[in-house]
Amino acid sequence: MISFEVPAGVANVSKLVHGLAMGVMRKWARWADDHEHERCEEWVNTMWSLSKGGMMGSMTGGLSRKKKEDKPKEEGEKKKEVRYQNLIMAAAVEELSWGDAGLYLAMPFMGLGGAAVAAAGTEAQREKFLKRFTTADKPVWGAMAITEPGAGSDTAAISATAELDPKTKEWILNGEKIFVTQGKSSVEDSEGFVVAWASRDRKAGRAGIKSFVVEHHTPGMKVTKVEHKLGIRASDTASIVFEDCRVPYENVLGDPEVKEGFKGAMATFDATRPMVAASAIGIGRAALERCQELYEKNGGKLRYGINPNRLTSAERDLMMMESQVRVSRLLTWKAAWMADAGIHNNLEASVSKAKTGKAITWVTNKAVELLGPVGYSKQELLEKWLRDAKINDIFEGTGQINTLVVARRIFGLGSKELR
Amino acid sequence: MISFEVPAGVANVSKLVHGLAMGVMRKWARWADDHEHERCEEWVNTMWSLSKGGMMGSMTGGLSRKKKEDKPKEEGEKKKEVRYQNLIMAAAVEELSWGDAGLYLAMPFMGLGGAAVAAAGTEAQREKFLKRFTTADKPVWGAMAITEPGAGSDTAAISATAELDPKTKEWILNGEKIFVTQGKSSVEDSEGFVVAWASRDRKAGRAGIKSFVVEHHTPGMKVTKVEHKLGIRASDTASIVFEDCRVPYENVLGDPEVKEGFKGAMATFDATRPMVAASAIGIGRAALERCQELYEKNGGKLRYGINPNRLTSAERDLMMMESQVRVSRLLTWKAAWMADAGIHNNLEASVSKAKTGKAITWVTNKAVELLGPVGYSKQELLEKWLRDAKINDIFEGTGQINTLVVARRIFGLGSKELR
Amino acid sequence: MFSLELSEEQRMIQDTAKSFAAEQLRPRAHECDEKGALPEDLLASAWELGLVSAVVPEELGGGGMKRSAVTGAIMLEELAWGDLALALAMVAPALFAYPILTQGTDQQKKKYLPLLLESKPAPLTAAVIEPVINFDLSELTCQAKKKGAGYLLSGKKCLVPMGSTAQSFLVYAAVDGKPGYENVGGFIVERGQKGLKIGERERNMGLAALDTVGLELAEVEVGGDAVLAGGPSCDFGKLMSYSRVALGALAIGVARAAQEYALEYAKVRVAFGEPIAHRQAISFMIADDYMEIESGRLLTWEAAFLLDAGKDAFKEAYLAKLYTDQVVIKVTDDAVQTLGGHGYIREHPVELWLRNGRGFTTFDGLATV
Amino acid sequence: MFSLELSEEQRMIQDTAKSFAAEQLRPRAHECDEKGALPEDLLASAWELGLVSAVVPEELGGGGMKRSAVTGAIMLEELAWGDLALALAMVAPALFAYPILTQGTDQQKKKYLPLLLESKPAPLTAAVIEPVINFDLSELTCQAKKKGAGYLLSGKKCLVPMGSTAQSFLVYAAVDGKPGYENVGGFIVERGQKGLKIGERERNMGLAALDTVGLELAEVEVGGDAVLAGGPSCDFGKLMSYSRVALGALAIGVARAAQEYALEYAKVRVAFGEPIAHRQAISFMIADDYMEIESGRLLTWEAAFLLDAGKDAFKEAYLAKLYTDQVVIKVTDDAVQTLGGHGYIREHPVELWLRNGRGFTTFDGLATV
Repeated sequence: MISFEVPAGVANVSKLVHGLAMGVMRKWARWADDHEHERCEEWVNTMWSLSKGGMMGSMTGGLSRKKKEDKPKEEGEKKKEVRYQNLIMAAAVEELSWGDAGLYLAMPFMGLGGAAVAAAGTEAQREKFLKRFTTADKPVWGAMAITEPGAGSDTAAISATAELDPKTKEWILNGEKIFVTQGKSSVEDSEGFVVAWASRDRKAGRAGIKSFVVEHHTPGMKVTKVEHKLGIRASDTASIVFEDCRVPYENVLGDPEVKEGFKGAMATFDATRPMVAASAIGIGRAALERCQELYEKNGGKLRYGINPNRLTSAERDLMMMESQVRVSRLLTWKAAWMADAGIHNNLEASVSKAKTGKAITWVTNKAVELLGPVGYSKQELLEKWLRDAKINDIFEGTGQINTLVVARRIFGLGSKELR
Repeated sequence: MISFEVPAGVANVSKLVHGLAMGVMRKWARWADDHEHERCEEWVNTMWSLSKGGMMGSMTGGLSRKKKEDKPKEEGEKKKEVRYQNLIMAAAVEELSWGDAGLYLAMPFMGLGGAAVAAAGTEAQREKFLKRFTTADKPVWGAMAITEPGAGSDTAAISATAELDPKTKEWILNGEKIFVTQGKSSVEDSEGFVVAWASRDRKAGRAGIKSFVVEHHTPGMKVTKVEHKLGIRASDTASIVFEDCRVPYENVLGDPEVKEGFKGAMATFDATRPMVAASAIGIGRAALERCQELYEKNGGKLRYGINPNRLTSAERDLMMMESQVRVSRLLTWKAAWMADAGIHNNLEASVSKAKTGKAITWVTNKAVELLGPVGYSKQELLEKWLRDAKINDIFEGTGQINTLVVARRIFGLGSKELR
Repeated sequence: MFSLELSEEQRMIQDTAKSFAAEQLRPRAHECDEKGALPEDLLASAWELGLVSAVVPEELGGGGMKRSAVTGAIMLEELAWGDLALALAMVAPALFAYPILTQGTDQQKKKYLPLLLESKPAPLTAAVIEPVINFDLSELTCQAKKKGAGYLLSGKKCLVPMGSTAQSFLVYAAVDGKPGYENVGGFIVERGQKGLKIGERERNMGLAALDTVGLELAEVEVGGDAVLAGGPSCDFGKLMSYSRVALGALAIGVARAAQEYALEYAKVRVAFGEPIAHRQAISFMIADDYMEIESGRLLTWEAAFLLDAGKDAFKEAYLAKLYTDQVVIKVTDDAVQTLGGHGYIREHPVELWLRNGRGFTTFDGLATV
Repeated sequence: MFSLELSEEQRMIQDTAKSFAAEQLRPRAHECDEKGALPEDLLASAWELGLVSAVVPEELGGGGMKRSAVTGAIMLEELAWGDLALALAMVAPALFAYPILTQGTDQQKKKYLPLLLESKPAPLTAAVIEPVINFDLSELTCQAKKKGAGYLLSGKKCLVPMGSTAQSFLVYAAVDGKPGYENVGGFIVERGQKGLKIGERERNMGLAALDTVGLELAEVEVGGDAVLAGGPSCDFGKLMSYSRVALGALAIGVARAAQEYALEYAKVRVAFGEPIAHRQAISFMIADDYMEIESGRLLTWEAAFLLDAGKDAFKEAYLAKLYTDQVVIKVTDDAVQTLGGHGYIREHPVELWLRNGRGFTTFDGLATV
């Protein structure tokens, strides 16, 4: 039955994380933006103590666990109660990003690399690589390295290579990765790791691409650059070069053989794209709320119900901003709920990402515009939210790439016809 | 020197045609919309008497003449005074369409077919085919037949054929043409003609396509359908079938040989696209003016100069409508002026058409929306203008096709790379 | 808890509406539009589906189904996908009956609700919209002045659906000239009452198949028993929220029809050697429309869900309508654009959807769930 | 008569500005932005071009060039294409001097205009914008109260360009608290005057390289001879029309920079085996941006032309600014989008243009032609 009732688990997480966002994140938001490439100790330590307390695990374990639990149901079998792990995660990410999207990305956390291990790794790999996120003494990060200077959206064009040394049974990685979120934190500043995508066999195209866990400080791996960015400056975005970097055989995730490895890797996007959308929504909501607050403080009213042509331009913009935030959340929740309910959500994951990336970019732009000099000034966070929001229309697949996914799915066309 | 001063010739034509539009067209606009496939006698007769008086000729001759006069100038030669024939035509078309876009298209007039003769025909052909538009006893129309059921924007895919009968030296036309503006008026209801595009050699692709003047009532030519349309209902839009239709050898326009004939044909778009844009502008201006009038009658004010966020939503929409109409006109005038000044305007012609088609569709939609029940009712012409305007984003190249032209030009890419 | 899965009942109603739309409405929509009429048999068979009347309470002889805005939205989307004019004609009696059901006096319920159970469409309708610029539900120009136990109604209405044949009209007016939703009253006016002039069939850009009329009320006298909720005012905001949800669903239905049609057309229409669907300018536009339809539907359903949950949902329904109003304008325009010249001729249905779609910004109060 | 061909003089000025932008500004823009400063040498060499000072009348020792808003617009577009912060710094003295030139008293002209002829940028600027929400030129919160032959100024200003070093400020204020453009006066305030507090260097999303400050005025006393046009009010509408034309041209310059950069990037960036320019989603977006830039430029030039022709052009300049404000927002966002992740990092200039472009809706009065 159709219901928009917020599950109690979701509401609880929202409330909990909101407190954290309000109490810790907001006060460091401007500082972190001003101090690019510096670590916000209070935030990292707070989150680390919570991670060790199990909070992050309870929030994030869900994303990975669902795949095992949601095996195809037998006909007639009573449907299991949906557990809403993805929805809970979306709610948490929204609140964290409402607090600060940069700090959210910078929190000590297994990240996308850990998620890949959780999703595609064996029990032994999970044990070996993930345990640290709840047991280590100091904060630890995990990262994912996919993009290369010559391969952005076109992941099949990856040129990094992984050669197997038959003698030592080690993988030898070579190549350059860019735009690795928390890359430096993961491999230089903590005892974390990065999951790097590389090709075992470049002639095999997508099927040859595998992912490899590379531990911190592995010889042959080097962080060559940390980017200066438009927004999300609290988060480090690193370039990592692998030069004859040797990785143990057992660090390959999933089947090491060359056969359809790629589809599985792409499928992780179905879980992560709604989370990127959720992050955008948190930023958009922050901007909307602040904008409404200032507008109303300034004597403005929001006259819902009157002829829309009679609203003021600002009023109408505010209402459209509100609608865009709501719509974005509904689409994202739909995608997350489908994952929770074990329904294939490839289309909906891309819908949520494509629409939200664009919608929230617009919302944060409007917020700055509506507030004039106040919006443009660094005295408010509005200008920062605009800068932070934009990344969500870019990473984990640009708006164009996600629209392409949507178009292919609804037209039933393949990548050869609809390019 | 940059100047936006309206040349006296342009202003005079605007004024003259505006009187006609106000006096004759507006009063028949609703009638003509209600009586699809009927001829508006007063309008046709009025325009015919003016055509015979030379007015239409003076307005339209310019479009064709410019090509001869604007041969590449020799360096150092003093620039000739620009004669503004295209600008005059644009102004006239704008006013006629302000009066009624359907009636404008339905006026007895050489039309695109005549324009093709004027542009590509020999002196003898001009004499033979065009004279009638100023001398015939009864109203005459000319038409152009390009589109086919299987070939719309893709004119190179034209499948109509023109075979040369070596014995009689006649062309034998076969094929079906659709969407022929004033097709029925030209070949069945008057002693006019249609210029039909057909291929001499389908293997030769574009180079094989030639245009042929087919006189009214030529055996083998039949009007098989007259469309029922969303708007511009005063104008007939016909399907014409050619079955072994024999046309004298001398009715082929331009070089009858198979070599690069197509480019020339496409080049006529550079002259006609700004005129389609001008027509859209006339409609958009009509809607804007009526909307402003009713808005102000209703106590609304347009407070130019205040913070735009403080405008009412309707006020801001009205201002944006006004800007869109102005922008459309400026782009169109630029394209027309370039033609007048002998500057290649392929890019600008498509810019004017692409932008205007979209802009005016938006303007007329907003007008209906702003006026609510009054806008939606047939008691006003606003709803009609919305319907009429839409064709301008479709014919003479859809918005997409014109954007493609623009993209190819600014990127310097050909049709193989940017498809 | 959060779910977007339809219940069994919802799926059944959706299927019923979907089949009727595909089999009865879509094939006849063009003809109805051109002729400017919905044939009696179509109206009758639509009525027989019982989609509107199921909510009549058992004690009045009805099925006593729980009224659900969500279910109503699902149904209306399907019907509007078939034909908007027919969908609006079908729910016209509900415009009168549902306010009576939820806010009417017992006497009013007994008098009018059983009419829904008749085999022919109940001759009931409502008059909300007024033929003015800047028409605003919170500032109706139609006025109700107190006179004795009743009221004198004066003013003009337009877009009254099925008004040519309706026997009873629920007319909304500002009580004693006061602005605001809270001062709007609903007044039952019977055909033939002194001072009520029912206009000629209206002519609008769209909805040609739907009978709509204007009303002129010149001091029409209404007794105290003919005032909705016993008067003077009613919960007009709630009524309009139901209306906005209905209009949102209808707009999505029209938009979906257009988007699906354009999609199928783009798959088969060949230009430059390939289906035009292979071009991003076309396929991205239609993908974007798909996303906007999803967006509008979810906003509408959420507002509907809140109404079903007994919440106010005034803001949510308003925002959903604002949003879907624009969705249907964009999507139907895109569909015409996708078909190009073929979209501009009346052989294809997209131009009809464009014309119908242009009305949503004006259709306040023209439907309910 | 209608023509879009530049005159010889216009072409010369365009070339000068274009070369300076390409050779001096573009290569140093990133560094200036990161350091938050425009180096003295850059400011000095920009000033040496004489683009601002050419209009000083011959009798005051200047070139006496006829001031042209069209020519100014052409020049500013080129400079902003190079770097917006520098372009704004360059015209900051004109914000003070041009109003004096056209509306100042003889005494004011003699006192201030020769400063433009010095070898270093004249330390003159103006204060228009106020740090409030819904800032409105027609309702300035900065007030001028009559006192004797002069006025007492009170209120706050922000985004005063080159304010840290300026010696003289032209401060606009509502005379005697009356609203409307017609009641705005211009008042010359000298650095160090009692009651004038010049704030710290501001921090904004964009324009990091430009020195802007806030002012606080607490009953700053201004003599009668320091009131623009002799007072009490000036032709503020006209001044703002010139400003809007300037801002329109600057916005187009920034947008064009972004559009051209994105275009070149799309031609060489390969994805899925081909340059991304081959994809309509990219190339149509950039084509659309090209058209919007053309649109905005023509609107701006037309308003400028009308000003040059002695017309009011109040509406035209306002509409041009409204339009170009949106053009620059759209185009710079599209450029970042085209570059994807590379657009988000500060190595490429598009993110800088995005940040600078976001200010135009706020920059009223920040430039003039």
